[in-house]
Amino acid sequence: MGDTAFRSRRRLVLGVAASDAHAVANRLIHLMLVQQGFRPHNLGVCTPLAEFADAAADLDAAAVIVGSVNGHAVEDLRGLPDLRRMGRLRCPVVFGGRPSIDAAGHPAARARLRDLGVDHVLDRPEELPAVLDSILSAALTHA
Amino acid sequence: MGDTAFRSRRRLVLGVAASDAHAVANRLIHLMLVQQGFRPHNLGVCTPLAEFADAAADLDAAAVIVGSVNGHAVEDLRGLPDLRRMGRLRCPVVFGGRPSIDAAGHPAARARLRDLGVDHVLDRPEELPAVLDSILSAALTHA
Amino acid sequence: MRELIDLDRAQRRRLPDWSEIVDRLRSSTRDTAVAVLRRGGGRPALQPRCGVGGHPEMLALLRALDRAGAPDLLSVTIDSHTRLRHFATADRARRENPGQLNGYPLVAHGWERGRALVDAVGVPLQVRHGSPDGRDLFAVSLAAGITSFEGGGIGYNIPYAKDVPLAESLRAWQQVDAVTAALAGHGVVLERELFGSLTAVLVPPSLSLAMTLLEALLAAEQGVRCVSVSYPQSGEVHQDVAALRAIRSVAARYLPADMTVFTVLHEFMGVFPADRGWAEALVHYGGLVGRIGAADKVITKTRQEAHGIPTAAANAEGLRLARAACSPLLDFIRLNEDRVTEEQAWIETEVAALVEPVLNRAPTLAAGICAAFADGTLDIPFSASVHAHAAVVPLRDPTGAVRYHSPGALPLPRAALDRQRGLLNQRTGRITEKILADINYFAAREPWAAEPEEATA
Amino acid sequence: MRELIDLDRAQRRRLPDWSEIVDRLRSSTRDTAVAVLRRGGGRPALQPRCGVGGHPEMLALLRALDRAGAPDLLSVTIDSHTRLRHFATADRARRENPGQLNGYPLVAHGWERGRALVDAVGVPLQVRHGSPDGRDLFAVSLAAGITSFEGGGIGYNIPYAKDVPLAESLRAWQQVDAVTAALAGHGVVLERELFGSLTAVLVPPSLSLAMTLLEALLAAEQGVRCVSVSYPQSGEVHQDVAALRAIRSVAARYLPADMTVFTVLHEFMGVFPADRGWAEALVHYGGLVGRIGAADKVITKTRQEAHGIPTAAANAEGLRLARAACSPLLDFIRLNEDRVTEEQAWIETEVAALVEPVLNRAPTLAAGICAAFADGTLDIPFSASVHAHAAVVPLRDPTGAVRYHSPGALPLPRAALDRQRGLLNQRTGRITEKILADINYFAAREPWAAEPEEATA
Ligand code: B12
Ligand code: B12
Repeated sequence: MGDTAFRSRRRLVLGVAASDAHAVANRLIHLMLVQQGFRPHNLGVCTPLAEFADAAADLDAAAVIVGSVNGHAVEDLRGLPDLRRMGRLRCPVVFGGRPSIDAAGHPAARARLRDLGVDHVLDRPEELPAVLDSILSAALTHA
Repeated sequence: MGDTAFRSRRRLVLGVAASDAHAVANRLIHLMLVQQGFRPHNLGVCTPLAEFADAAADLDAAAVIVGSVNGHAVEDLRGLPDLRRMGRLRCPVVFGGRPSIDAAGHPAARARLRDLGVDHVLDRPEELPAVLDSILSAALTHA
Repeated sequence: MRELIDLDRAQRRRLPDWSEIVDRLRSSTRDTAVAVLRRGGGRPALQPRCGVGGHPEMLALLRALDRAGAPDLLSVTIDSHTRLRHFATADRARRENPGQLNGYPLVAHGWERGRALVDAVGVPLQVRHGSPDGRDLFAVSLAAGITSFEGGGIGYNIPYAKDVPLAESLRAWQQVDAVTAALAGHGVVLERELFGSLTAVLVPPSLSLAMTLLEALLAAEQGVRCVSVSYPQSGEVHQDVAALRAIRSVAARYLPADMTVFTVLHEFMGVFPADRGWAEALVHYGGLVGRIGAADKVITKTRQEAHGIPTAAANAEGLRLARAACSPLLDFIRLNEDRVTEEQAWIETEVAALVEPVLNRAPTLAAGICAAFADGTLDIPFSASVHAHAAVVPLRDPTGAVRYHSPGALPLPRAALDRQRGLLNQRTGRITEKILADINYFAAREPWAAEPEEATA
Repeated sequence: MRELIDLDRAQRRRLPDWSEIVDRLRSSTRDTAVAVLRRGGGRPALQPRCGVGGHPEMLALLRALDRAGAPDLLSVTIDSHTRLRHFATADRARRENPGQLNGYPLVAHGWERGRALVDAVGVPLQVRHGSPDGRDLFAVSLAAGITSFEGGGIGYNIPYAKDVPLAESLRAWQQVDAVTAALAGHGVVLERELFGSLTAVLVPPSLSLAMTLLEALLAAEQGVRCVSVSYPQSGEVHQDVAALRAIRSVAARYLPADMTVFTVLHEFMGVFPADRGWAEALVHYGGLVGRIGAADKVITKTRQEAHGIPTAAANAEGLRLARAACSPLLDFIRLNEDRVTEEQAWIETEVAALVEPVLNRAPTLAAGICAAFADGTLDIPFSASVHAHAAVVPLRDPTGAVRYHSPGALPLPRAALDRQRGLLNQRTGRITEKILADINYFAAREPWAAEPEEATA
């Protein structure tokens, strides 16, 4: 697996989007990240984007990880451009889960999420470590 | 029910169309006609139209009753105009059963059967007595 | 092999060489029907009936069912004209108005198109028909590379024709069986399925089993060592499970020890309910009964059975309903095993009583069968053919099981008849009314949930 | 009645007079949801979940399901924004992009459109949501003439929100209950369904029943005399039938004698198989379990559950699969009754152990519930809310039944825990792997018959 000590150098903010109460994936992903040496701070379900931003600022987090499976990701992340503009959310934003309410809507929703400024749009938790590693190592290099 | 003695004055020819082996309705209709005082001669299943014609001629039948449920009624009765033209089948022809292979095809098939010269196109055995009564009483009047 | 079977001359001219036919069957890498049945998998293989007149339409139908219904085998259901060897009529109809045919006229379309059907789908095909003399159809099926052929000299004559002498149909099917045996010698084991449904309306199980057993014995005489024995669901689960089990016990008793016997359940073959809810429940129930009775294969019906030849979508739905019934999720289901055991014992007794006199008769088995039909000691209800007395009158007992109200001249044991009469005596009413009610046993139910047919289509 | 419930001011302004609302409910000649349940008919009433954002689309969806699925009741499933009282967001979304909403924003669309929904179909509607504080939604539902409303202060808080104090949600739902009771005084008996599914993933039956029992007692305090108690299918049939029966026995023991209790089975609420064959089998199985357990109502799932919000066609098919499972044709099915009886006795014991300490606590029942959640003596696995400890760890035993691997601080009797540990000890492996495997218990099965999803569509 190589040296993963750098994973614990910066905090990560984890949570579920504002309108979404699905807790199971969030709990499991939290567990997985801890087991793999990351240091996630879990805001849990139904978390407005502004709370992600505040927590990221407070903890000087390397990334914000927003989960959503209820189909409302685009709506729940619509405030992202404003937060970016106001400088309230500076670190990379990773999205994971179901981007839309059905399979047919996923491609368009993924594109919308990227337009909103989401840096990584993932489907499966297994994709997360590699993406976080790249974010963390970039952050540590530039720091 | 009135006087139905006239029902036994003339024979009827009953049977199932040439390509059709469905026997149950035929047996039940035969029974019903007998019970109601008619005198059917039952040719059974898979009976070519020419055999109906021959039997009708032999028995001086008042009507020929062709059943078909397998969907091939139009094909099996396609020889009717020829038999008529040749004078081999003079009495009224009654058709009963399923005119086509599915519900969607029934209206068109009913029209085709009438074009071929079928006098009555029926669905249900219960319609039969009234139709036969009218045929028989007409035949007896004109006789 | 050619010398084993007499074919229509025109037909013979059109077919490829037998050696080519055999080579192609031998070298095919496709699953045969028997391979699918052998593989098993702890649940019945599922197969729909399907056949339409036009060739492109038939290709489309098979593909649609293969995709949407996930069958284990598919059928090529043959039209009525072809069944009765009205090949010229079938040919004209398929050219002029293929959409009006009630099946696929394989002989008229020819074996090359048959090969296209085989190649169109991932599962093996079976030819299902109802021909007293299916020899030409058989030859075309083989040339097409089809590895499963249904029928037999009794079950494809008496319910399917008016006046074909039994001796003729038996002889035709002996030739089919002889070719089947010869092919097995070349390593190509066909599925030879025997049609136990007969006239499909109120058929007592022991009668169905007696007829298929005789056909299996005829096939064995020709050297066939692998048959599928089909049985039509009566609708009473204990009776049906008993009948499926009895196929195996009866086969073990009378058939050669080296004969493989697959059991096939035909989902309810009688008058279907027009109500969609009931029809769906019945289609599902059939799958469940097949699975509980450990059938190797279930032939599925559709919710449109009462309405006409089904659409591909409805046919696929029928398959999926039956599949849901075969799910391991339902492994917990238990029956009253005592009732099943009792039924099975009676079925075995009755089959023995029907079949053994025939075995001990006349010079040949075939001749014995003909003689038995002639004197009514073999017989079926509602016979289409004049060559059966049709003196048997069946009725349902209060549980719904099909019984002999009158056995005609069938040599059933006194004890069996007394038992059945006892059960039937619990019902009152006029006999013709009772028969009508029993024919419409499922069709006459109150709507299960009223709503227009085709609403989802 | 208005004084019984605190509503959002804007909302109150938009609603018709209470007297008009009550008069309309009283004078309606339509079936109420309770009337449908009372009528019964020997099989569970069937109801799908359904809700889309646009109003015309919702009308079309309800009509399509009514026609093609023959439901006994229909749902108006509410979108997530409205559930959480983000009424402004819901309103903007339904104007700008209604097709992207995961439910029908009834508050934003308003009660007049709600009436149009009621008038669109022949069966009663139920509002299904997940609002810790559903008061405004309730008022709009009543104004629309909807006679069934789901939810409760525990089950619509802990799984559905992060940080709504229990005291708040309980108070909100006490007001809903008070209005429900007052309406009954006017002759309008609503269906008040309590959501026992909680977080829906590996919920031990006694936990579900304890929570709905407490909610039923809270409702009874407010004068409600008719509730529906729902329970989520675990997937092990003996456990599920036992749980459904236990709803009645537990209700008889703890609830007022004059309280009507309907039992509701939620078809499997956990992670669904993506494979169509398995999904269909599971949908069917749910209907069957509901029927064997004599549920008054079954909430159906669809074969698309794992894939996204279902199409109307798939939703209708789910209803029809469940209906086939409820057919009288399957009356013959028997369970191992000893196993069911044993399970039921344990469930009753566990429910008593969970609920009785709460009943004997604190000044009020509501306060007792809050205190119990605070100290973890009431708790649920995978809680969405910070107001439950989420210390309970469930696992499946080798039969598939859901057990307490760790009870957290739940006051379960030693004997019950020992029994469950005994059953669980038969499994080996790491605990996190076991949990994952159990979450995916149905989803992880090998494809049942591989074929593309949407092939029939
Ligand atoms: C039993 C049955 C069989 C048995 C018949 C045994 C026998 N020899 O009798 C078997 C299994 C052998 C069989 C074979 C076939 N069958 Co078939 N069979 C049925 C089934 C299930 C019941 C028929 C029955 O006995 N009904 C009871 C009798 C009393 O009623 P009935 O025949 O339906 O007729 C009613 C009316 O049509 C009317 N009626 C009938 N005849 C007459 C005559 C007159 C004068 C009048 C007034 C009224 C009338 O009154 C009856 C009572 O209401 C029906 C489907 C169903 N109904 O559920 C399919 C059905 C009739 N069969 C059908 C077909 C196509 C076939 C086959 C071609 C195979 C195939 N492709 O599927 C072969 C036919 C072979 C041939 N050469 O004809 C189709 C016909 C399609 C259509 N026209 O809509 C049906 C509807 C099944 C389907 N949905 O595909 N079949
Ligand atoms: C359990 C469940 C619930 C429970 C949740 C309890 C709780 N608080 O946790 C209850 C019953 C309360 C519920 C409610 C609702 N649900 Co729900 N629910 C489910 C269900 C059955 C399982 C979800 C689950 O726990 N899965 C297990 C976990 C481990 O996996 P997961 O959540 O599917 O996530 C996977 C991936 O998406 C990914 N992932 C998820 N998050 C993240 C985050 C990151 C960073 C990454 C990288 C990956 C990732 O990894 C996971 C494992 O592969 C699914 C359907 C299904 N899968 O069968 C529907 C489902 C997710 N629910 C759905 C909906 C719409 C709702 C409701 C809005 C009601 C409705 N209209 O149907 C409400 C939501 C209320 C709200 N405010 O959000 C839809 C979502 C539609 C879509 N997007 O395609 C689904 C798919 C059902 C459906 N077919 O309609 N639900």
